[in-house]
Amino acid sequence: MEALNAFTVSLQAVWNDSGFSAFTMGNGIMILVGLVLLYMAFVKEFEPLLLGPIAFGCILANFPNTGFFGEEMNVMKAINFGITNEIFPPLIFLGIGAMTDFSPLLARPTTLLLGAAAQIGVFVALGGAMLVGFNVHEAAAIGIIGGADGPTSIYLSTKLAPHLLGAIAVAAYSYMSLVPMIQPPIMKLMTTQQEREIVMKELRPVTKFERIVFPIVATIFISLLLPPIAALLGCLMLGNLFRESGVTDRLSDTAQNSLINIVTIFLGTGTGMTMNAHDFLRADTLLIIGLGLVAFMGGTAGGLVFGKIMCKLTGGAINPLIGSAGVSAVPMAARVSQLVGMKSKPGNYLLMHAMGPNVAGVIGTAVAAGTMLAMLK
Amino acid sequence: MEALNAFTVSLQAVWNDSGFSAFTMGNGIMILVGLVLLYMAFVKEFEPLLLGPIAFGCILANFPNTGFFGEEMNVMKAINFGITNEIFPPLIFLGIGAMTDFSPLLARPTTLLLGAAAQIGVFVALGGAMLVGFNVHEAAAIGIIGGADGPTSIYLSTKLAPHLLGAIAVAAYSYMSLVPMIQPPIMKLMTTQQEREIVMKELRPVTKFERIVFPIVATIFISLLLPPIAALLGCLMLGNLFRESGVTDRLSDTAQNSLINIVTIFLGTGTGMTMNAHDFLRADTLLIIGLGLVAFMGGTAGGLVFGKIMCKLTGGAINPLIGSAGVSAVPMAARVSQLVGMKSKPGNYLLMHAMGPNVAGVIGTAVAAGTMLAMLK
Amino acid sequence: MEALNAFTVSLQAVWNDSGFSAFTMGNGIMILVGLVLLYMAFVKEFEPLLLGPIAFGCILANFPNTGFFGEEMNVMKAINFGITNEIFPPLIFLGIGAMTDFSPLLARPTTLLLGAAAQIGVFVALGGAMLVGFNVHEAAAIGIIGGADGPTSIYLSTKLAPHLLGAIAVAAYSYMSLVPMIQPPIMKLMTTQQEREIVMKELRPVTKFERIVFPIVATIFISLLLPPIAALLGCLMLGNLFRESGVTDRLSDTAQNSLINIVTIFLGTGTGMTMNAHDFLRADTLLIIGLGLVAFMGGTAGGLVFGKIMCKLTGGAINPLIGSAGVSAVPMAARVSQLVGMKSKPGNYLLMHAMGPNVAGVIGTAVAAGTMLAMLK
Amino acid sequence: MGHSPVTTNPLIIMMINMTVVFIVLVVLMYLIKLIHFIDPTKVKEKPEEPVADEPPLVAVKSETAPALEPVVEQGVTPEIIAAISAAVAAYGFAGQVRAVRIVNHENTPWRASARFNTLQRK
Amino acid sequence: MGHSPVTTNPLIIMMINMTVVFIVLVVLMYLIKLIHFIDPTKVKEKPEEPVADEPPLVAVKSETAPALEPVVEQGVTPEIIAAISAAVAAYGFAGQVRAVRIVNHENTPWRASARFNTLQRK
Amino acid sequence: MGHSPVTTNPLIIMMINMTVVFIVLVVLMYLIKLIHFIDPTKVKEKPEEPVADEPPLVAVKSETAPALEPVVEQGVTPEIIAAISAAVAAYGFAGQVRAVRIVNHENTPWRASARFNTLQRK
Ligand code: NA
Ligand code: NA
Ligand code: NA
Repeated sequence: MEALNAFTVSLQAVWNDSGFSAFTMGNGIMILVGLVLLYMAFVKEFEPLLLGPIAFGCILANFPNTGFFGEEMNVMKAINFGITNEIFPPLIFLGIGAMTDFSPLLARPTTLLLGAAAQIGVFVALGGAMLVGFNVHEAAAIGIIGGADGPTSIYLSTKLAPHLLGAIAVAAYSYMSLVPMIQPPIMKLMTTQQEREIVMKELRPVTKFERIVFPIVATIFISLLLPPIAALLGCLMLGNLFRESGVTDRLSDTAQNSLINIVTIFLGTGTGMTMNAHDFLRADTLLIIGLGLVAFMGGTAGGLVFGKIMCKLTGGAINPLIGSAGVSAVPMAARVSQLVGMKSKPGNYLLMHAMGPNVAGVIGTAVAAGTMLAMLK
Repeated sequence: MEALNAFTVSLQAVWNDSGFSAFTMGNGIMILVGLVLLYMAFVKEFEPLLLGPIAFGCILANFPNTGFFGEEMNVMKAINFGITNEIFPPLIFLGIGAMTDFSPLLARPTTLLLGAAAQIGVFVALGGAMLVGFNVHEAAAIGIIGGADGPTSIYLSTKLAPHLLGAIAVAAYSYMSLVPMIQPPIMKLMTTQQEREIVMKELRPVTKFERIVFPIVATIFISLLLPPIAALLGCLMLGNLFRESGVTDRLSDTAQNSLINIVTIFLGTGTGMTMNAHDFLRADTLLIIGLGLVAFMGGTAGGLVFGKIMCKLTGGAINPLIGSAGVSAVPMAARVSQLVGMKSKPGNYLLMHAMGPNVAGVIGTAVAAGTMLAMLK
Repeated sequence: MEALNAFTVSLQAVWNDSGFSAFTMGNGIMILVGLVLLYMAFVKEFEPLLLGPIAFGCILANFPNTGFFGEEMNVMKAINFGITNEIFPPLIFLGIGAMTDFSPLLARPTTLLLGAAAQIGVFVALGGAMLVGFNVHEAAAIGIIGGADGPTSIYLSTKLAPHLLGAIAVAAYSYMSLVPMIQPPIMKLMTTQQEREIVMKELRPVTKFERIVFPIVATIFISLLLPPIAALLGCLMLGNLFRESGVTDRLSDTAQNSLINIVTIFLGTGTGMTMNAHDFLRADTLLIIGLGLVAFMGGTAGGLVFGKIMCKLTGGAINPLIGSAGVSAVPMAARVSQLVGMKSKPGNYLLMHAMGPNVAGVIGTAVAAGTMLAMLK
Repeated sequence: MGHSPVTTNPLIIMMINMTVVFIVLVVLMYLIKLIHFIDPTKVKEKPEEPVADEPPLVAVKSETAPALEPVVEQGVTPEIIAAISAAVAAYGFAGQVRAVRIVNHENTPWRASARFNTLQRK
Repeated sequence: MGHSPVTTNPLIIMMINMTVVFIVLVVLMYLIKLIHFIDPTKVKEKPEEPVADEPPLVAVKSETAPALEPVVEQGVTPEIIAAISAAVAAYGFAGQVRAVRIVNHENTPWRASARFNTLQRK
Repeated sequence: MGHSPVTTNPLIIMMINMTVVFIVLVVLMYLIKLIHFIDPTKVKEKPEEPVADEPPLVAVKSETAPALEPVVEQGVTPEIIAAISAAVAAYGFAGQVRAVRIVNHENTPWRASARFNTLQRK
């Protein structure tokens, strides 16, 4: 009898300490949000490498009583440490640098202007966010979604508006995946058939000298001017040096494989772990998602407008379609330029030409983030 | 003369600060224990990937004056941090999840019952440990040896009985390697020739939908019910999602190669580092080893008994030999089922059928650990 | 009007917070130093895997206002944590151990004496450093440059003279790359044509037993005698066990690929980050570079002298040219022995014979570091 | 490590734990069945299953079971199947290294290129 | 964190930021041109460039552009070039795994051996 | 950093350190000899060694030295041997990447399968 009593009491205790008893409506909705994000990641293939872990982290974070956010250290707290102290984004950039070929940019440096012009989206969203009531720090973090660079967005958000990190990361990675849907209509609307048919002159060869000196010079110049992004930009360029030096293939290989993959798992899961009902389930999140779309469209339009200007100034040597690649979302946006170009005129290969503004956009967004940090920190 | 004096004094000082002068009998015996474990790991091939680093860590920990356990941070202290805060076991499970194919379980979900039944060994050992005088926390940690899952054993031990970690880890990995010797006699004793000859119907194909939805649903259900193992189970299932999603091969590859290997080196060495004479050289250790064997045999028997019941209930559709695979020790125990089946009737391929209870045993042990943590924490 | 004013003020603020406004002459010179090191690393191929990240770290460290050395945690501070707490060098040694084949040493153990003799350079430089005014801790750290082992040099420097770390690391890696230029003249000067033409008897085969027992015995003996290097030597030998056991290829592979590469990136960058104008731009640095050269030449000479003695004692069975390989700089110095041997007598293959003293030099330098730590700590 | 355990009677603890383990895994079993039930992608197996029931031969599988078993062609001996299935299952901690990397080829630029070309044709 | 922002007028903030971004990237553009200008390794392109200007054909490239584009041989159709260039560019986060490892062959012992032999011949 | 150093005389420090280094490595030398002495797996070399002493030719090695040197077949020129041995030894930090991975093939499922089959035959 007593045994049965103890048995029942114990079972009851297990139930009382379980997540079910402490489960809130908010947890339930956030787990649903995580499931939707998983669906987007794995079925719709929206940047699955990042959105997958983010979605799973969101689900994990919304189980009550796990102790993930308690006093004691545990694996999830350790991962969170890497998020809140901006340790992971620079390491991701190290790998991205090792994957990036700056040659198309070096062969035609004027495409840097397209990478700058596409940042207009960032600032349009920033202004819009302030108008709808976000404070300037939040607005800056929201605006950076338009940069279409996940690690930069996460880096800036953790510094300026950590409570918005989840929404911003989700918006950034989702829209990056949607580039092939967002951009083409704008591109067709803003360019003429004649412009889209422009065949660009092939790029000149780039020497190893240029490919090695560029990341060094860029690091020095930009880091001196904008110290808050020295870690981010320095890692990007160090990774690129590993790639281009020709004598550090081991490090390049590791930076763009095992290291970036390990950090990606942690970055994604850790970002997802910040998604709690209190911060995420509010109208602000919808506003952020809306503003992110504005930012992407604004960036695309900005790049195209500048592309048209360059087209005029060069007497038709530049196809304005490569302007939209300035939002970065490497290499998706460059492929979209190629795709739209090929549709207008079969055989019009814009891919390599679009890679210039495409990688310029990565630098442009980092510079935009640095500027905002310099002004607002 | 003075020079010679200084020379002698200095040499003397080096000797006085050396490990030889502070060497204790306990150190000597523990180093011998480490050597025996190295022999088991590298010559007898008892789970060399884990037992090798554990053995070497045990040797390292027993050199006096190394400063590994002092105030100042060093590489061994950093590794120890990952052990005492349960950071490594979930990361190991991430890799194991990426290596695990749940299809055989999904094709025949009733084999989950075999994975549950085999946990009887855990609780028999728990009861036995309490009877011989261990307190309930220690008994739970000892019992989990019967689960035949190294990371789960280490996870539970560090939470409930850190002073027993070394003995428990050594027992767990040793018996896992001895499964091909421990199980067959019990299997032959408890089944009839007729039962062993049963040819099972082949498994139905499993869709990608099932393989993706299962880890998500299992994570949500189990983590909500048993929050203390949310990190462990969540990582296992996240790794499995990386594997099954089809779009995150990079992460799956890294989780089951470089990441798990790096963590394995640290987990093994760190576990070995906890093995000091004071905690290890006592009668308790022999009791733990004995109880571990009881646990393994109990689990095997439990799985077989349930296998026989299922055989009866299904009218002979289930070969009871697959029940013993429920102890996990993936994939060793499943191969043992296959081996014994083939001996009874050449051409009787039980391997795939035994993989179901085999992976169910991993979940079952995690659930058992979660239950004990929920009751005892 | 007001808008224009705010605009100007803001631009001014960005400039004021930039690195340009706080830039010092020292920063400028250190960045130049970093550029020269990059040139040495990537163009002259001076140990690019280490010197590349060191150089880049040096440049990064000299941008003002980056916050890398502030209160808040960031990626560079985290890397620095691994440097100042000697976490990285043992992990590098784990990989080096997994790359090292001790067979040539085991086949002819007398070559250990050559590895010991070559440490004379360490102590000559130590004595020289004390004579020119360094204190004994600094002198020991400077002397170890002569050991031609990067991780050991960094390990000792961080323990005894962290303010000299940058200069010592740069000197060590630079001279290691210069071995093919530093050693041959000394080798020709100190040996006769007749000695250089000696053809050595081939090495006996070494059994797996020897290859497995050696790292274990060496770890126990040396760690007990010199506890301060237990972590360093233990990791070297654990890595070697992963290699030789034949059953831990996964761990061996990871130790010598992804793990060592990741740690190399961090070790190099973190070492470079310690290079500030205050510590580096002083006459001491030039002295260190000079003393490093003395150490390398002394070690080469020491090995050769002992080689000549062994040649005499063995009746001409040992070619003294393999003595210079005792400085380690694996495998560069062994190749230099081979090269000089081939020049004196085409077809005189000394490479395998020189690998014995070469790997002995790694152990010898670790022992020298341990001795100095035991005396001075 | 908050509250003290409810009971220290070994037998009761064993019973409670075993009960919870069984409850959890039984629920999980039904969840798996539910997943299979709602699976929108599953092939209609009704016409085939009775056929498969009668002769549980290897050869039949070649049409229906690509997910779990390799497609087996006529003339493959059971020995070979056993060897292959053993290899497939031998994915323990020590044995997965190579197999996995091969899978990875799907992520090469060539796949991306293929996708791109597909996109292009629309 | 430190001092408060100079202004909170959205438009001014947008203008300032955009200005800084443009200034930085324009300076970077001139730095790239400067790098190209001082590049001691660049091939003298004067005699070739006018030739290249006139017929911007694929076939011409085979002599001058090994760095950016693969050497194109006569008879290769534009379709193939497109496919290859797409593949080359498809180095996004998901698509670089294999391609990179292949590069790594330069670091094998064989290369070291080659170096060693070169050294030897001096 | 507890007690202060015993002496600060550079010469004495040099002598002490050098002495310790030599003592340690000499002891290690004897330990290696001891390991060789007690090695239960070593092949009886007595009959072979005198033969090997007389003609220290490359061709002889093919029977006795598989561990250290590749088995050398008749007709292989010394140049090739040098190149190969250089390559073998070129395992420095930069040169080991590929060679090692190849070793790893022992851990593939196929090896596990082979083991399993061996087990089975007992
Ligand atoms: Na961008
Ligand atoms: Na289990
Ligand atoms: Na050395």
